[in-house]
Amino acid sequence: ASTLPAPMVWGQETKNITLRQFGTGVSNLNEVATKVKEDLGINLEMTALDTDSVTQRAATQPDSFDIADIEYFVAKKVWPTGNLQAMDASKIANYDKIVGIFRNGKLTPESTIAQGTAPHTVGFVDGPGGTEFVDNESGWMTLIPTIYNADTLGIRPDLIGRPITSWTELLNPEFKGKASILDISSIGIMDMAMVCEAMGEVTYGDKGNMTKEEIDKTIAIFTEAKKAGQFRAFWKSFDESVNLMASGEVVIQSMWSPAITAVRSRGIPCVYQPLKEGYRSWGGGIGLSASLSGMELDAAYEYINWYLSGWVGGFLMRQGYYSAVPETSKDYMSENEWGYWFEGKESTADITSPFGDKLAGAGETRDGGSFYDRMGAVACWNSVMAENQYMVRKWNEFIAA
Amino acid sequence: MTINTDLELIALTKRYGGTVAVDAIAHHFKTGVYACLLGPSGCGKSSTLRMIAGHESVSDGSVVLGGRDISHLAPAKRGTAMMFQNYALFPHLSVRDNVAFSLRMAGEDKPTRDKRAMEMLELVEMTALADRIPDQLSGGQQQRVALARALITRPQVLLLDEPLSALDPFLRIRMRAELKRLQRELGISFIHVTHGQDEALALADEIIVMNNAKIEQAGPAREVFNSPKTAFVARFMGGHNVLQMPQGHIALRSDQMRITDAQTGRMEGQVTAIEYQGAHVALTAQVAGGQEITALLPDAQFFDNPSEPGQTIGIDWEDRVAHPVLA
Amino acid sequence: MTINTDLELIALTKRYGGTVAVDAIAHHFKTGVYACLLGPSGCGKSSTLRMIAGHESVSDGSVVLGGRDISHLAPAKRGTAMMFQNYALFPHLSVRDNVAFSLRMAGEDKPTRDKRAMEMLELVEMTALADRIPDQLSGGQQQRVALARALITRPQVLLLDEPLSALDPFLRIRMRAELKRLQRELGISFIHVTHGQDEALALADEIIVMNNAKIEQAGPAREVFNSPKTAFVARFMGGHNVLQMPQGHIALRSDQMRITDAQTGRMEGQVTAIEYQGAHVALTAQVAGGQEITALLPDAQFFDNPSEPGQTIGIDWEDRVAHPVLA
Amino acid sequence: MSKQITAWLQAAPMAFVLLGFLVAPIIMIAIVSFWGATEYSIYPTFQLDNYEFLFSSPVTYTVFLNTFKYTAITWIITLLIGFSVAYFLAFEVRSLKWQIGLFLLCTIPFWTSNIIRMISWIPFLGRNGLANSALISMGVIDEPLEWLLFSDFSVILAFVHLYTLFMVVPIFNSMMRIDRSLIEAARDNGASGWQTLRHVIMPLCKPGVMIGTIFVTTLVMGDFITVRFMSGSQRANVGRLISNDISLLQYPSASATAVVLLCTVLIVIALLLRLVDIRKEL
Amino acid sequence: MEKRSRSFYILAVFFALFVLFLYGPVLTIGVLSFQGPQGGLTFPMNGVSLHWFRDLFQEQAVGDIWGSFRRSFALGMMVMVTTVVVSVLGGLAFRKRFKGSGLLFYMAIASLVIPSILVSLGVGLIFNQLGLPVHWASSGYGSQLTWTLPFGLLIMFAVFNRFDKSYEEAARDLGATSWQTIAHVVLPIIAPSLLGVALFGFTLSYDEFARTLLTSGSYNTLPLEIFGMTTNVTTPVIFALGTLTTFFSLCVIGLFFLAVWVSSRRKDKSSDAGKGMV
Ligand SMILES: Nc1ncnc2c1ncn2[C@@H]1O[C@H](COP(=O)(O)OP(=O)(O)OP(=O)(O)O)[C@@H](O)[C@H]1O
Ligand SMILES: Nc1ncnc2c1ncn2[C@@H]1O[C@H](COP(=O)(O)OP(=O)(O)OP(=O)(O)O)[C@@H](O)[C@H]1O
Ligand SMILES: [Mg+2]
Ligand SMILES: [Mg+2]
Repeated sequence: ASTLPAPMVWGQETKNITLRQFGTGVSNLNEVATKVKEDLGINLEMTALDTDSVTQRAATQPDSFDIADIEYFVAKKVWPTGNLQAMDASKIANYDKIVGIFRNGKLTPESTIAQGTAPHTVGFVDGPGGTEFVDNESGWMTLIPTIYNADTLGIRPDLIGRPITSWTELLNPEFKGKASILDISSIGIMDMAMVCEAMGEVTYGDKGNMTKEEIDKTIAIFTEAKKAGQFRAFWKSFDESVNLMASGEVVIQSMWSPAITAVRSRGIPCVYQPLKEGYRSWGGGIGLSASLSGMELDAAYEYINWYLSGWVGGFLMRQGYYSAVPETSKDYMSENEWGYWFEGKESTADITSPFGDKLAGAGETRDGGSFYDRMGAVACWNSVMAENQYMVRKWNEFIAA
Repeated sequence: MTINTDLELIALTKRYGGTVAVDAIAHHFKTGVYACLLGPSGCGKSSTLRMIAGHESVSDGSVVLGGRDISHLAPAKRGTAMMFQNYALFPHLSVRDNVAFSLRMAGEDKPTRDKRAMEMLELVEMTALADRIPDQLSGGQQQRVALARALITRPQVLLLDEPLSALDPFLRIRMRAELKRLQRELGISFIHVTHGQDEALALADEIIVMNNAKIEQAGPAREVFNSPKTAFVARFMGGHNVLQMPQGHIALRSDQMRITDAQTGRMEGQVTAIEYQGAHVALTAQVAGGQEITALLPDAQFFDNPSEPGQTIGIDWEDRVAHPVLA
Repeated sequence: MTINTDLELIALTKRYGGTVAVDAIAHHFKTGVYACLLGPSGCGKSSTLRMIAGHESVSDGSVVLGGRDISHLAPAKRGTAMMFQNYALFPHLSVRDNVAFSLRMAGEDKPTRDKRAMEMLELVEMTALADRIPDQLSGGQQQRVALARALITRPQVLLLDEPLSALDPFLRIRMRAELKRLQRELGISFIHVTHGQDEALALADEIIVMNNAKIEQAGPAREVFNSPKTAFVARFMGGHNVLQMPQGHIALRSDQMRITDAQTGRMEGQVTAIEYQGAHVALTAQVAGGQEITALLPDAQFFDNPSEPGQTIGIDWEDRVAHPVLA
Repeated sequence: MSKQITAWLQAAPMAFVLLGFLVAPIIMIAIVSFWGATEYSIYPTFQLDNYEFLFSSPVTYTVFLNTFKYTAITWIITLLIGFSVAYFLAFEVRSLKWQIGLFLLCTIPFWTSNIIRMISWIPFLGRNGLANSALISMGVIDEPLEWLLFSDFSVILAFVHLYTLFMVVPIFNSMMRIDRSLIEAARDNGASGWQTLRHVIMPLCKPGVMIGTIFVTTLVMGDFITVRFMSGSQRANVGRLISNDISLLQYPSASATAVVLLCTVLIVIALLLRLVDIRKEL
Repeated sequence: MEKRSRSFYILAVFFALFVLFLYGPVLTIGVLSFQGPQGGLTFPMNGVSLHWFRDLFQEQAVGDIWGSFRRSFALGMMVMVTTVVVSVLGGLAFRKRFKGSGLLFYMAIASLVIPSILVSLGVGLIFNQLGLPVHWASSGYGSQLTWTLPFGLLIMFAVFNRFDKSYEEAARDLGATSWQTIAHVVLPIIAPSLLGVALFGFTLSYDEFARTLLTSGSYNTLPLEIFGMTTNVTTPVIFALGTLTTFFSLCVIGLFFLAVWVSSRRKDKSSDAGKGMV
């Protein structure tokens, strides 16, 4: 029941060029490759890796990819290696329609910028060969935003049986042996900070850039909880979090929105629980390998423009992510879908994933509400802090404790 | 010894699946006898011995030692001891500990064990090497250790499976003299499996010739050699010609054949081979009907009147040496 | 054959690191001789043979065949062929292909190879089994194939390292007759290593007795047996007593000893062992000075007047049989 | 000597591969362990920081201790199981055909991907997994057993599952080489089954046990993925420490840990090799 | 039949439990791979179907299973051939005494016992520092060889320890050159063991994870893909893949034994062997 626009006609000179893209499984979907082949004739070779491997490859193996699909905070680590090249914003057709978060940090003109590595702070450099990030829209982008989301705790309402409203619940002894967080230090530490802050145990100057003492205190609290048997397991991948939740091993954990969707698609009740302290958010984007030039570079720009033109956005949004240019995606979603996923309205009919799984029935609303409700309540962004190395070591201690 | 330690095999049978390895054999071994089980490969000698020892279950029949049915006892409870073909010395234990092994198993304390082991080693003259491990011993020395280890259990019957086959010819002759001496000194029964008839003749008071899972002939060594009952025994014991004659088969000892000039013997033959054996010469001739006859001649006698392969000679023997045998 | 294919060993020496396995031996093998290298284990027989064959480098001295120094040629270039103890038949090739192997290496085409191989197999009467692989053959059959394979290279000298030791006693006697026949038919030299003196006596035209890396005595079989030069040879050839007499050592053939009543022989002795050997009985007695003497008596003679261990007897011999030997 | 040269030529490819892909990388690791790192790159320098941190951090000791704990427990269990299984195959099963058949039966799971074999335990051991459901339905327990999964228990279970075969094979090989007449000789000398085992079979299997020990020890000490999966990331061993550092691009620090791990493993192996001559045992 | 002792029964039960222990998880995933379309990664079963197998043959949301299978297969083959050739050469070399043999031997042992992640790390670092691209067919291939070659070499030791030198001497006696000896005598005789080395080499490579982790470059091998799937796939398709790879391994082993069986059949086809004559 959608009004699909007439297919755009794309330049055909990039036909049969092969681009190698890698990234996490979240967005590195073969459907995209199939579709881009169909539309542009570009061969996109997709390699899906876990978050850490993604960083590693972007930083250490510049020749193994043409396009890197990485998270914004990773850019902070990767950019200085010179493995990526800045992109000319003027070649991006939909640049102006990109959500404000990625341009000036503000969702709406009146929003405040959350703590952590907000995407716009690492989104621009001062020129084509720029090595320093600038915090204005310089016209030279490091990454083109693809998808992003706000994460919070996921819970099993059937096994908890009471409302959950705060991040503090993660360490509530009530859930001893049934809680979990993720074992990716840069993200996990943020979740920890949300909890500690909510508990009032630690007050942070900037959760996205903690001091050593803040790190020590935060980790100490969680180490104690770990020793007391609070956690069932730590997860490192999407799938692990889904399985932990679905099998009932864990009833409360920090979780990614589509993972919750995945649990639910199995008929298991699972809630993406908005909390009073707000969300921890992340964003991903596409970067171009420094070695890309000529025809390939053109093809890459063409691919990016295609990426932002809506089909991919729709495809991702129907899984629960947000697209960088929501407006274009709207064309590729039904009204019901747009209403449910973006506007936070009650669905009027069954909501199914792009793969055909039923995610929600008629009359349901999305946890957390509309796009603005969710992205407007971001408390911090995934980040890389100055004391990152110190934090990592402490994190290792935490895991080994 | 006055106690009865006779060993009796009663309709002893061993079947492996469908094949009958030992077919209801019966024999009575008297106390203190040196008996040799002799026969071609695969005739069931080892199986018989191993049933006596208890290393192979009895399919049928029984083994009776000193009037007691031991067919179903554990090997160590039977009053037998076994010496294995390759000696089966424990490679990780010293000579002394090998010999003392059974005492250790029985829980004797170390001083007692060592004392008894050294006594046994004295018997086989191996005290000097008590601290070596088996790999550091020659074949003959290993054999003595194996003997000592078997004898320390004070068996009433010692079972030996081809004990000499791993030794070189010289050692073999020396060790067989020692075996014999030891058996005589101890006065216990030895049952010794071999497929060498010279070994059996040299050692045995009693020879049991087996063939095809059955006992073909049993008796004192001389009797078996001189009066083989069957052509098989005659051939197997060696030193015999078996001839097919109109009246049946006869066995003739080779050393009792006489060579005469052509046309003067009982038979005419053409020399096919001459084999010098030191003190003797074995002359083989083919007679009418394709049969071969071997005559064993003292060397002096042969070389006084040598024949050449191809030559025609006469062969003769005295009536009394011809010996009818079953085919 | 009129061409000279004599094989000469000149001061041939083999050293393995510090040990001397073959110590400057010299010998001349005449064309067409059947020679046996005889000696105890480790005396250097195999090393000698393998130096002749070219499988072991010569440390010193040389090997000369038909006047040509072959010491440093490749094995296949020497005009020798070797038959290995366990035959070393290639397990993956059929009998025919085994025999034809050297032709294949030389690049002959298949029809020629097969024809020649079948000819050789005919010689050893194995044509019927040409398509089998070695595992499907009995020991004797394998040996024939090995022979055929060695002979197809038309060697002037065939070298055999203990060719019969892998066979059972019966087969051993049959195969040695065949070896002898073949050597006679081909007219080439055979050099055969063995440590069985009976085998050497039975086969050899010439026996070379080795001991401690040296040749102790070489000569025709009868000569070596009847006139051993040293006590070692006398003892090693068997059938001899070596006695230490005031005037030196003498060797006496056991079958030439006579047993008399006590006090009537040259020597007095106490019977220590009686070994029945079928046609003979070996009686061992200890004489003054602890020396042992064995007399080999025809069984009839012994049993007419049997003696018992422990009994005192007289031992006598004729002067002409005593034979002085070096210690 | 041309024989030497032939031998060298023949050994060359192996030497080449090992030099290029074993020795050089180890040297590289050793060198890098003294380098410095930024968030995203490593730079050559000479500093002892990595080692300093390694040896000053209490985590290092806990983690090494934990690694030894896993190694020791896994070793004992695999040894017991491996020995019993090998004993059964070698001495209780009498026909060669059955021995080979049953032996192969044991080796087949070995050909399945380790990761898949490992994660397949998860549905089995989970809170609502097969094991707990079975136990509850049998009335043995009322509450699901929590320690079945994401615990030391599950880690060791997985190790045992993955590596017991490395113990079975060499012990079985040793046992098959024991002359059967030695067993009979022991029985003949009055040894009971247990005594035969204790005094004859065990001493003679020592080389097999040693080789199995070498395999199990090195596999467990070098593991990093079993611990992660089976403990739900709750436990750590040295391998995980290294792999964490690697994934965070802290190569110098990973290298320093790797050097220490390597030394530990080599010392353990060198000790074990003193007790057995591998080349003779093949 | 022979009576069995009590220990036999006890150990038989123990053995059966052990086999169950070995197979249990494999069977679990075997069963779970037949989940219905709505089924998850854990029990209970949600219907029975071949859905996930069918799914496996369709394009996955992420990754490239069949591509990685092809790469793993190709890599396995490369490693297999190299392992056979290099270990045979190495085995031949070690039969002679040569300077440095002890060192090489200890290198091989070290290669066997060194934690695989270190190889991965080291090789990755070297390629990185030399500016070479890592690729499964270069660095990945080399890293895997450090694992398969020592195995191959040890097997060759075992083979050559039992190899009768007189075969070679016989060949040389019959005029074969060194190469002819190796080609016509040594290799054919040890061929069955080489098949074993090949099988070993292939499966070790085909299953190798840690050594390829940092050395495979932009394209995943199958174990890496499976590892990736554990992070991205939440459906029983991963179990279907497990079942299928197990099945594939079984087929490889099956083929191997078939080959051995056929060759042994060929050997004794005229099996009225040896007796009779002589
Ligand atoms: N464990 C067994 N299973 C099946 N058949 C067997 C077994 N042991 C022996 N046999 C068969 O039983 C028969 C007799 O074997 P046994 O070992 O007693 O012969 P033997 O006389 O000792 O022969 P040899 O002189 O070769 O040692 C042979 O045909 C043999 O193949
Ligand atoms: N490859 C070798 N390395 C070192 N020493 C050796 C080697 N081969 C033989 N020897 C030594 O050389 C001596 C002679 O050995 P050889 O094999 O020639 O003896 P043999 O007379 O054939 O003995 P046997 O009858 O036991 O075969 C022995 O002392 C032996 O230990
Ligand atoms: Mg036997
Ligand atoms: Mg020799």
